[in-house]
Amino acid sequence: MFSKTALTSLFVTRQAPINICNRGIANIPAHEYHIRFDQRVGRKRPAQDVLDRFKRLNNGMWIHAHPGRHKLRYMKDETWQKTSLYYETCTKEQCEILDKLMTPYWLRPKHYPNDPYSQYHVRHNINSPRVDDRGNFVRERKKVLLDDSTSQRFFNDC
Amino acid sequence: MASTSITRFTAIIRTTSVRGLHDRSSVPRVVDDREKSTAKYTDAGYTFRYHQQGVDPLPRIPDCKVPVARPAYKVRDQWSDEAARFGQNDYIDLLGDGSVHPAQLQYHTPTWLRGFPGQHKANELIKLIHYRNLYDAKLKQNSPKRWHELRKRIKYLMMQHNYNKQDEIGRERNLGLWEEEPDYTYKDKSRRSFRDEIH
Amino acid sequence: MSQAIRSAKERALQIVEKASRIRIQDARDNIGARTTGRQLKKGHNQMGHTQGALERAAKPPLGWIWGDFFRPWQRMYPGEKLFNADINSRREYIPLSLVELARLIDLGWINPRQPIDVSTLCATQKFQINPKIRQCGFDLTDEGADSFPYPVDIEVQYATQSAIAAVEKVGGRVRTAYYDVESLEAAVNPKAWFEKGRVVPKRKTPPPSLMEYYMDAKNRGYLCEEAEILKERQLSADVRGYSLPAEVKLSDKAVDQVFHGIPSGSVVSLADKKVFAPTNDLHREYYKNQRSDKLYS
Amino acid sequence: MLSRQIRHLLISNRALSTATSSTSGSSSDTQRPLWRKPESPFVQIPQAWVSSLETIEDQKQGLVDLHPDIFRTSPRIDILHRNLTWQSVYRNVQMTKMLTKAEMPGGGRKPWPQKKTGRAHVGSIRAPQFIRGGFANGVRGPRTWFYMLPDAVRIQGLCVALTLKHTQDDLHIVDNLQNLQNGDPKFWIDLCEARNYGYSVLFVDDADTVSGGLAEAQQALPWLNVMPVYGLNCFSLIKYDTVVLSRNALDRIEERLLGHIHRAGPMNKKYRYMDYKEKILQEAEAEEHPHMPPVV
Repeated sequence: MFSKTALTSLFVTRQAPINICNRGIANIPAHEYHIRFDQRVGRKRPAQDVLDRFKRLNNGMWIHAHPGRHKLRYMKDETWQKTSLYYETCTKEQCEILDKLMTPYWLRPKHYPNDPYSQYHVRHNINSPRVDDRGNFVRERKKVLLDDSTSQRFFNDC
Repeated sequence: MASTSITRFTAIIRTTSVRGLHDRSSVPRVVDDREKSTAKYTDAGYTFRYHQQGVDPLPRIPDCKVPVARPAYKVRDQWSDEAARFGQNDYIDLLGDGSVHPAQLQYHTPTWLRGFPGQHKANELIKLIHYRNLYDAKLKQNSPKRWHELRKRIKYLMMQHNYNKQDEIGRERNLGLWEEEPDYTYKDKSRRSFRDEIH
Repeated sequence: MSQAIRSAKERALQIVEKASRIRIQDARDNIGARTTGRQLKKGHNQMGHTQGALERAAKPPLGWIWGDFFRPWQRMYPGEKLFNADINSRREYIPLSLVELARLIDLGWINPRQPIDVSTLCATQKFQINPKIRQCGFDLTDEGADSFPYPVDIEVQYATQSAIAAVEKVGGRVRTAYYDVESLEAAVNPKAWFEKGRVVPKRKTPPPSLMEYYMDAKNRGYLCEEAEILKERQLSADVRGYSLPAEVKLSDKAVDQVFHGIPSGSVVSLADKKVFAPTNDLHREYYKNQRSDKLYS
Repeated sequence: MLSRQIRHLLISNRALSTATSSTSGSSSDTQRPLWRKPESPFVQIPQAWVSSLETIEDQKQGLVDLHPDIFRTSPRIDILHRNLTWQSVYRNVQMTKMLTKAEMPGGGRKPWPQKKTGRAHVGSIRAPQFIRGGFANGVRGPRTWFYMLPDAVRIQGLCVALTLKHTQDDLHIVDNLQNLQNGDPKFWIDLCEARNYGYSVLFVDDADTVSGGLAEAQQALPWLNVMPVYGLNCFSLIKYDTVVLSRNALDRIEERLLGHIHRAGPMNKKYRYMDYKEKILQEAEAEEHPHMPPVV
């Protein structure tokens, strides 16, 4: 169901499992599940519980943590101890539906210096179209005044 | 020559007959106008009258002298002042000095709707919210009945779009009505209730 | 029709030339420009199995793909604070690679003989910066660092070490400088700012979290002393193995200055092409004092 | 990467060569410097005669070069169609508002008991199935169809319309439109007849106002009209059989359109209501009642 991607550099900063309270979600108000139109401005709101759990990479892929990674760790084997701390990528269908739950702000690629995710914002060897139906790049940043071959030479990000 | 014309004729016959048989199962194809190709004339305005003699009476009660209601005959003058100048200043933001935009020149629209994007989903809701945001104080003060009705309508439409119509899931159209903002605060799921404030 | 080589445009125009006068009713869309999709199966437009399911059965929650309706898939994963929790305090920068900078100079959008800063880059209309959503300026990245030819004097908000080295290798000068929200807004669109008649703001000193960055000579921060920066330049030249040419210094902005040549606190009149400096002592005093950007940490 | 200086050299060379090739037997008007003329050798430079409106007969005064990016573009009828559609639609307003059940007066009482009457189960006399009931899914309130076409499409639409007019010999250039001597309608009818202008003529001038003979003729003849340059649009360009530009108007149109074609910013700049909201509402303040909100 999931394709596992090893985001190895990321789990270094993770908190120790003991510090995390393992309580489930308690009493989130019902409107957070249902309301998509904001009363005040009349626009769609991003789904908050998606933003709590998922992250969108600049190449349009969403990642999430491994569910149950803090449960009964002592019982589980060595490989699981390691891989459960990796982040996992969502499937294509899931990525599409998560994109639909977001506002344009969250779909825009964002650039942060010293971003720990910077290696994962690009993906190579993908055959799907580079542009969406409006001609905007899906996976790569739009370069200023650069033709395609030059941009390939210097950036290598698609 | 003759043979080619004959084949062409048969080809025409065959296409028409096939189309008549099952029209909807064809592969989606590029057509000039889909409605035109699928819509059939179901009513050519002809009533079958096999056993009636003479001419059909006009659609009115016998011996009734009241003329048939129909819109008044109007002659449209193509060169009247408005018609001759139709479309003037539509390109004023490009051809003028850039200080005026055609959205500002929509003097025939209500003031609060001038330049407001008109074609999108949930248009009525967004329009009413815009109206409410502009005139909330005046409405409350001077026409509480209308304020009440507006509130009711907005509430109804909100329910409609949030629960009954599920078409708002999808790419939001950038209508230029809202500033881009994250609109997100992380909620700590380890809290006992969402009401607990953690400082 | 002549046999000379003609473009498709000319051939089309030849047809138009022979045609009768084109009227409003002759204008039509290309055939096939607008085609609507066709419903292939009856069930395709139904959110449930049947119309009844759509009308009265429970509708799935937002974003449901699998899982039950009370715990759909997207709510089965644990929350992760590292993902988006700091979105309201993160600083976003617009990436400006050295290739793009070289390309902008090549094509004449930027004059390399003038100092380059935020307003110069934004005047090319190739970048959009919205200070209100915490976009804090430009990040000079090192793509194309191997072949950057221009000795430019550039001021950015963030720069990688290799990009700094690449510019300094050809005799350029890099400074990283902080712009607070208000002054960045003025720098991004000076025309709108001046037309509103707003006072040219004073650049505030960076917030505590960024102070370290801009005080570091390694980053060529604008708050360091020149001697330290000179030392660092030499150091990076030695480490990376290039000889250091003479530095171009086209102009120097004050630490609190937004625009080159316009002192903060003044008002600019575009109609008269004049800059009005404040005469009131209170104003002058206000714009003389250094203030810190307390809005963000 | 072509440096700017080299490109300038190329442009000047090309301009010189074309000028030398086309100087044969025309007045000095021909050598009009065209800004950013395309460098392709296959581009034809369109030309037009300049005449005067003082006499009935068409007396040519010289030739003038037109910019090929504007007067010799590919005749994209579909883009023209988009422009015409936009022009006819975007200003539409529908003021009808069908009241819903909630907005009709009364109807709060249950008209008859739920059961045992043999009648339908109804809760309100304003329910939509009643005559004189409210409307479900009716036309709601002032509705607009406002949208803006992207700038690129509108600019190209103008260029296409001008190109069509020029290729079909319906675009004429005159030296002057202001303060013409003769304002007699008969004179203008004869003039249009003699010059084969067709059924309707649109004069375009640079200035905001027109005075003299043309103003009088415009008053008298409904099919003869004058427009300033900023009023020019696709619909009028196509609606009128003939378009007559003055030299100043020609210069101004080329200046504006080329300025937009070569502008720095994005061509598909989004129209945002936010940007104009303040200005529009400020302008509308005078029309508003001080206390009452407008009727919806």
